[in-house]
Amino acid sequence: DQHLKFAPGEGAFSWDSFEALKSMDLSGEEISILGPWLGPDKELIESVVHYFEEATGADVEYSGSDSFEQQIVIDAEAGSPPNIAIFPQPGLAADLASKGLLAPLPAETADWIRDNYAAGQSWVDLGTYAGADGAEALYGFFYKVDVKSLVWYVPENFEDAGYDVPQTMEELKALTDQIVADGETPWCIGLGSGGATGWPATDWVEDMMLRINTPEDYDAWTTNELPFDDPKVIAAIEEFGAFARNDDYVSGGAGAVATTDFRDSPQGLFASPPQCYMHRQASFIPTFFPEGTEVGVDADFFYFPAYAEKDLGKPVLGAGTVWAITNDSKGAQAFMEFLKSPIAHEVWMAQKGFLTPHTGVNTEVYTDPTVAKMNGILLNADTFRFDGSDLMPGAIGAGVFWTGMVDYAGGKDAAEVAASIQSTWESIK
Amino acid sequence: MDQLLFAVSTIIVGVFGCVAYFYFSNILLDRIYPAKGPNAGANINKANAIRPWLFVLPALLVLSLYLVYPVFSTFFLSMRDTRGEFVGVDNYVWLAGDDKFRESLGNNLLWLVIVPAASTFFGLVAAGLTDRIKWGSVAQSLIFMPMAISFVGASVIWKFIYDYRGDNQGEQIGLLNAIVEGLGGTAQTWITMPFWNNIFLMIILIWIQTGFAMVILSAALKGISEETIEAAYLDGASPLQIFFKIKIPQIWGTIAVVWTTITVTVLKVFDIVFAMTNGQWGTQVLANLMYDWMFRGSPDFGRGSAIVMVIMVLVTPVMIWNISNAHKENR
Amino acid sequence: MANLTLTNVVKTYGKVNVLRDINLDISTGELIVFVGPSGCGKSTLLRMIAGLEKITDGTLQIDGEVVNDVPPSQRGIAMVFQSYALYPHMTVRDNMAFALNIAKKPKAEIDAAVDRAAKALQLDPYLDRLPKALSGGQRQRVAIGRAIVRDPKVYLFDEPLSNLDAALRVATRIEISQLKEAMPESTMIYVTHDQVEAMTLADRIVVLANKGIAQVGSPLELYERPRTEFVAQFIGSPAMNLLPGTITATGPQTEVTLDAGGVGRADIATTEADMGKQVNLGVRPEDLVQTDGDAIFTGKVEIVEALGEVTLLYLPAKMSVGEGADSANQTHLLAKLPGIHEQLKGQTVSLTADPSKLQIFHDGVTMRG
Amino acid sequence: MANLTLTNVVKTYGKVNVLRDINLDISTGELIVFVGPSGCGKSTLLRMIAGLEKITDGTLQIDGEVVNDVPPSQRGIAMVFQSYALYPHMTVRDNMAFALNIAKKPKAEIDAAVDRAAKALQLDPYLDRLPKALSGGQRQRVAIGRAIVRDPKVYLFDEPLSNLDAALRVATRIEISQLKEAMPESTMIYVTHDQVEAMTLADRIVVLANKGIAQVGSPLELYERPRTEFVAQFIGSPAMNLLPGTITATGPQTEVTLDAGGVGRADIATTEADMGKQVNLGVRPEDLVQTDGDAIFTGKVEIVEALGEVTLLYLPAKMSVGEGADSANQTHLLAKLPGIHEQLKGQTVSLTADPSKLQIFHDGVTMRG
Amino acid sequence: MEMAGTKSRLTWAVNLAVGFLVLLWIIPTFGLLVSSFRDRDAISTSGWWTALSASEQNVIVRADAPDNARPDGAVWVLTGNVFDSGSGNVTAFGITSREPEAFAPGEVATHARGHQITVEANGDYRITYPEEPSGNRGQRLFVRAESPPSFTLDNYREVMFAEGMGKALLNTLTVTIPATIIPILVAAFAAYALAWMEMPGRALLIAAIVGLLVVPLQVAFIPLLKLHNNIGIGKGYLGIWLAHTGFGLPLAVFLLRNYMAGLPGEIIESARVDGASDFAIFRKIILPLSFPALASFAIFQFLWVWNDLLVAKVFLGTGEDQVVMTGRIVDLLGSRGGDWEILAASAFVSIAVPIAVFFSLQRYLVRGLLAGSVKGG
Ligand SMILES: Nc1ncnc2c1ncn2[C@@H]1O[C@H](COP(=O)(O)OP(=O)(O)OP(=O)(O)O)[C@@H](O)[C@H]1O
Ligand SMILES: Nc1ncnc2c1ncn2[C@@H]1O[C@H](COP(=O)(O)OP(=O)(O)OP(=O)(O)O)[C@@H](O)[C@H]1O
Ligand SMILES: [Mg+2]
Ligand SMILES: [Mg+2]
Repeated sequence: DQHLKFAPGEGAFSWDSFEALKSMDLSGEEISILGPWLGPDKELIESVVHYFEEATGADVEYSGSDSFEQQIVIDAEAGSPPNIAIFPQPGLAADLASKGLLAPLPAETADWIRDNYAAGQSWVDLGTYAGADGAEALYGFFYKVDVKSLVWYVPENFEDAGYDVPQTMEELKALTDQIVADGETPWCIGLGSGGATGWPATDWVEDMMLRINTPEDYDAWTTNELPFDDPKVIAAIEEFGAFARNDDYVSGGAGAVATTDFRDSPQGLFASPPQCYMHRQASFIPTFFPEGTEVGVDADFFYFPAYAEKDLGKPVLGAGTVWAITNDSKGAQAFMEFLKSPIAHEVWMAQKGFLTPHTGVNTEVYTDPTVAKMNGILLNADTFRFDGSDLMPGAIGAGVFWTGMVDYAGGKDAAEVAASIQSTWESIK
Repeated sequence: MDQLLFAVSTIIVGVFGCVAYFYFSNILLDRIYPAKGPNAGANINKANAIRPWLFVLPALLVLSLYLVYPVFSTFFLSMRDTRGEFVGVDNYVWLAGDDKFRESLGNNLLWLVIVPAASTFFGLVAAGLTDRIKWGSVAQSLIFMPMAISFVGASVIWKFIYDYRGDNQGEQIGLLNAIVEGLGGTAQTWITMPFWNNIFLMIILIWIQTGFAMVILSAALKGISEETIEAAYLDGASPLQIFFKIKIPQIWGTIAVVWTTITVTVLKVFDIVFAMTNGQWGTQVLANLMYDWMFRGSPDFGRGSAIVMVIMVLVTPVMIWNISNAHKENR
Repeated sequence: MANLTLTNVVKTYGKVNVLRDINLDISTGELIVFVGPSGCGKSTLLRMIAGLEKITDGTLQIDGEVVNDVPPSQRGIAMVFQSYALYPHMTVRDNMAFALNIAKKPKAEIDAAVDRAAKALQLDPYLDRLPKALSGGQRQRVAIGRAIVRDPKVYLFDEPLSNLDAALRVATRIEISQLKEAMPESTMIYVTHDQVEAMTLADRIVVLANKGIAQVGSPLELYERPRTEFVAQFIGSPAMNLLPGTITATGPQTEVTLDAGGVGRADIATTEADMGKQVNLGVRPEDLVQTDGDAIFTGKVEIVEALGEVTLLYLPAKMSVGEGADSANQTHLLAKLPGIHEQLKGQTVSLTADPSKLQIFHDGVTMRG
Repeated sequence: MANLTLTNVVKTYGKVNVLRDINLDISTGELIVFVGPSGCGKSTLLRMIAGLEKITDGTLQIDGEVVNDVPPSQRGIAMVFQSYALYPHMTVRDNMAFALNIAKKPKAEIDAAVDRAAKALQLDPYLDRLPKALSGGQRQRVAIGRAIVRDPKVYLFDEPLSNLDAALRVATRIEISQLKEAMPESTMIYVTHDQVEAMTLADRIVVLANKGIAQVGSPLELYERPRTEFVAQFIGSPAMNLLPGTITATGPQTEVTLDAGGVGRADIATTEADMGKQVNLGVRPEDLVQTDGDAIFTGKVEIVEALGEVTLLYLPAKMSVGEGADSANQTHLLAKLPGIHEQLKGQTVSLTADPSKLQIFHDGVTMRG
Repeated sequence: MEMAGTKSRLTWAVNLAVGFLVLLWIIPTFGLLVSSFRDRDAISTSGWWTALSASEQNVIVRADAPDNARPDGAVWVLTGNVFDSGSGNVTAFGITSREPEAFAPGEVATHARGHQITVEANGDYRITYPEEPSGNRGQRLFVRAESPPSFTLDNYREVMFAEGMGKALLNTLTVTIPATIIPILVAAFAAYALAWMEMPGRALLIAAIVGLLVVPLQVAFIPLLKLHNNIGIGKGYLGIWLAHTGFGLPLAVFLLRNYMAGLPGEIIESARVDGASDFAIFRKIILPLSFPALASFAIFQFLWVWNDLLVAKVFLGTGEDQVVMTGRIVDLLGSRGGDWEILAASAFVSIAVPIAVFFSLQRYLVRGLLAGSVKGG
């Protein structure tokens, strides 16, 4: 059909899964999907959706919103939600589930995930919430994940200066000092993000949590079993501070960290002369590289390494979007079913910026070697952990954690910040 | 094309429906209480007692449905927790002890003092001055422009003013820092400067609201009887004196309206703080705090609603002032 | 302290020409009254002198200096507006004190000036009221007070007394008169519709008509020697009767035989050449007296209006219709007899007048040298 | 078509009492004129009749029905406002047609009515102008025209002629007079400051003073038999002279010996009991004539005002100061002599008057039965 | 007013003052305007004011791929120009990120790998390889260059010709026009009653309406949408009109009442005596005379609705035929919203209509509307 990006039957796609979809006849069925993706991302999700429409005859309407959180809450509370919502954070989905605003997925889905997703159980856990009656059930289905433990750099700059990609945290710190010693600035860090200012710092802290504490501590932390003001957490915050609060380490000095927009901060890598040599950010960031930048050549990334001495393996921090049914219908159920099919993943994989834990997909469709490389990081991970702030209650993970980090970057004491976050957490229990 | 047709026809139906209501309800009233016959006098009085209500009815209906009812539901929500269970005044108790709330309250009071005063002042000056010159209407539309720029646009605009670049982050792209550096100073992170960052945020709202004040005040200035101004000229008053002693007192009522409106806008100000700092660095305000609790992450309508109730209590003095004004006018 | 000279002054609003070619000299200390039909441009002329209205063409000089472009406040004038123009937000006291406050006069002086004016205008009880709580007349008095408390070189009054009752009008008129006398240096220009005001106050009267000046002169001059029929009829109330006729005898005294049959003899010198000319004989209602002898006009009294001290008689007649005439004396001859004469209604009376008081107009212009 | 009855009507603004206890009967077809000093409540009374102002107390009946609470539009009245109250956004034509349009009269009828009124008021050239482009007098005429085009039961005029020139004023007065005659059924209430208007138009005059009605009567009644000094002085211009004196002879004719020495004899019957009473002798300026014999007053002429047909003489004298007096005749005796008498200035003249024209007031009230 | 002698130094001062004020107010917007003609990289690396004149900048250009080198005698040569547009002026160049300005134009730099590079002042570069090179990535050249101001219309192209923008404009108009007119009508009647009609509790009502000005919209969304869903309006135009009407009414009533109360009472009384009903007075006297107030409110309501995104998102559906322009524009921005160049361009695209509305309604903010109606202060 005119919409289909890749002609059925051609290439390495799992076309059989596409053909299988045709058994469903959903002509006349309308399915509305609300998600946070806009612009190019919207086009990408739509390109996937077209295959579902083509196969089943359903009419799917995806709409993106820059204020997704607000809108889904209003729509769900008011009783006119879309059929399916795509939550960027599991926290909000859990919240809606507890108010009875989500429809549980069929019981067999959990099993399917366990079988078909790498580390399936953890994805099931992340998508399982308590409903209005308190009973736990699987509500959320993860589709499209991001890797966050990445450090971006310009290979030619490293080459010019004679630096090597560090393999351990110790090497990374040594390299950092080396760059300073060479009279240059190692890092670009920007926490600015308008109304969400501060969130990039939470990723840093989470990555550090995983690098100095056990995964169990991390899990406990996200549920507040390990209090926020525990020395372990404070240590992680200070690890972040070791980079961000050192005037020599960050471009513009520590004072600029909080106000520099995260979208502007990678620009320093590409300046002449370079303003910095490294930038820790998730897999989406190339969108904000200068126009024409070719990832893999002009810029590249390496795994944000772990301490060799700590023996915590190679932890990877990631995130993903949770799909949930907010307004049950035959079409909605069918669409969730579609998300299980390899073709739903491959179509996006074949374009850009899509990682998936789905083990049944044909990774040959990746046209972008860097994405393949990211998948490599994902696969090499000894530990995969979901973004902690997304798991915390909204008031923390999308509230005081952000603001606390901004305060910390601004010079406040880590213990003080942690204590104040903890006290808010307690107030909402 | 279909939609154009639909749009046009709905516009016509909507607007005419509105007019028809007023027209026919009036006629109906006159039918019910005809101004003729044996008890014409009584009828007329009854009709006259009812008629004002006919006029305000649609407004009252819409208002109570779209504003009063939400206010009440907000009030009830403010006494519930996230699970919807009744918790009495717990949310208010929590509020009283919350640092962010205290900070917001303090900031809001600051906003309430500075923004309405400054916007009204600049609006008045702009209205007064542009009134006297040939290219006044062009000048007015330029000053008015910020009002017309969508909010997303405005937030970018001010990024280009307040942006800060550290030592080796390349040249400044924020105008303010470029000027400061041009004058030999050191660049500042304006939006994190304690206390002053509040002022920098207020400047944005002042920049926007001045256009509002200007348009309303300009209309009022134009309504002033010209002969009184001529008389004042003859009395030897300078243009400045005329402005302050003749024009301003005559539009005092309108100034009060503008002031009130901006005050209320300030209480609701949210977008600016949200987009520029999200209330960090000590710039939190009530409306943004409310938004945080209402829609961030996992919504807590109870607390959000409690904050809304506080905002509404804050407006009470303004309301009382308006009541007394309306009384005075009606003698 | 100021003399004014208007030279070829013209005023147009867009395309509407309102005044054309006004030439006028007003000397220091004069009190000039502008009269003329409603809408003839009196207010406009006043406003141009004040500087409130641009002068379209021509020049205005004050004390020999061209002031066309001098702003109003620099001209040293005070003006009483026809529509009051009170400051609605100020009390009566503040309205009157405004100009002095602006001039930064000492408070005591201001209070004294305001109190004096308020007393004279009987405004003392209202000093603390706002204009909207005043009656029409009271407002007008405040407007006058505002001019009085200042001490300008030139006063401009636009119908200042039109809303006052008779007693107060006389009082205020006299107040203005005394003001004038107390300040012989200040020049005053005064617009009025009131004959008595015009006659009693004016040093000279300017009659405006037809976008221009019809005649300038002292009140008596205008009354006794009107140059045109228009002025003759406009000055004096009721207006002068104009009776069409033909000159039947010339010489130092001229005889006019009226179309209606009567004969009038006027102390106006004419020459042979004027013989037989079609003219109008002008006679003021108040100059007519009942006679048994030679009558200018004989007719039946149709209407009698007894005004107390005088009685107006209306006698149907074929009159010459002048521009300045009342509609009444376009169809009736009017006579104004002292005393009460209600009994004359329906009777036929013969009327004559002193030859010295008659006027003769040819083509609308007086035949008096 | 309508008679009005006011019973104990009272008006207060807040605490300010403006009118108290007004009782008045106006019959169908009457033309009543309200006169009184500025601010005495004339406009207020008119506005209450129109229904624009709440009646604080008392009742107003139109055709026997209490209408205190009937809205203005239902009372069948037309009103000319003292302050014009034109619709600023409508042309003159639309202003005048407004009421008829509201009443959904056919277009032709409206046009005819407007054109007729415009012609009568000489407004035809301005029909398409907005009020702001009109002169003061033109605006006032539009306001009148607006009332005229309608055909109301009751006309209320608040100083309708105050901005018109003499000629137009007479013309409009006569227009109103004719209007009245053409519609003998319609009742008119008319506020004016103009003596002539009051005297010529009124069937009855209501003199308001001191928040109440001082006297009601026909014009001549008020002129000839004023009940109080106030009315005596208020009606007639210049005001009546009031000379203090003592009754020195009683009977059908009463003799008053003035404090200043003169003697006046009035055709007023008194009894012995009145002997020696302190009274004021009232004599109108126009009733004074020069005499060689017994003089009421002899004095030196200080000021002479020649008005053309008459001359005003001012003689310094100790006068009785009445409420309605001009400030002039609180210090001077005024005489109004027919003709021009400028030569009298500085001369001593003796003045007397006809006994039938003199008034005697005791405690401010007439002694006439 | 056409007063004599008004041309004076004062007029100058006023002109200057207005000029200054306008400048102050316009500079931020002007920055946005300039930015809307720049590309994103330029925006985030240099101040907008630098775009107005030629400026010296350090840039990195990639030379042609070594694969394209041609043999020239014993060596292999690669030539080209560092400027896309072909014009510019190089003041220094370098070949490593460490020393980006090491060489003056014309000097020869020798790369660690052995090849030699030279860049001329006009931007021409020449790379000579001792032996045949290979690779498809060219050498990075660090150039300090004076580049002329460069502007692009791409941003506007992207905004204006984005898919569905025309439809969205229509949708926006469908929302905006009734949502502007209906509240004006409803408010005008109410304002008249509150200003000129006798009714008990008037002052209280006025105050209550003023009080409602403060209600934050966000609290109204859920109950109202619930209401709409319950009574069957659901999401759609009717709902959004009503919503905008409700949200706009307090300000409208407040503004209009205040204005109407200031009209001269005699005019209204006169109309009353002329037999006009309240409806007729409203229509024929109050409405025309309130035009300045109506126009000002119309401007504000129009703007607010036009620029609104939130209310539209909540009360309108997401279908093609209900997405408004602001929604479409937000669509153009990536999910993380960093496309300032698009924001800037779209701000100016969407400002056009409001400014036109402002201009056309500004005519009604006229002077002397009441002139000649009454006399007296
Ligand atoms: N709103 C008000 N509050 C208090 N007093 C008022 C108010 N309006 C009028 N007055 C007073 O009531 C009195 C009567 O006013 P009104 O306008 O009826 O006088 P008037 O007889 O028409 O006078 P004029 O001939 O000057 O027009 C005046 O003294 C005036 O000051
Ligand atoms: N803005 C204007 N545009 C056009 N014509 C105007 C304007 N203002 C006044 N006029 C006309 O100019 C003429 C003179 O007006 P002006 O006010 O000077 O008359 P006036 O002599 O004062 O009359 P009145 O005695 O009635 O006050 C009038 O015919 C009037 O209609
Ligand atoms: Mg005039
Ligand atoms: Mg009055």
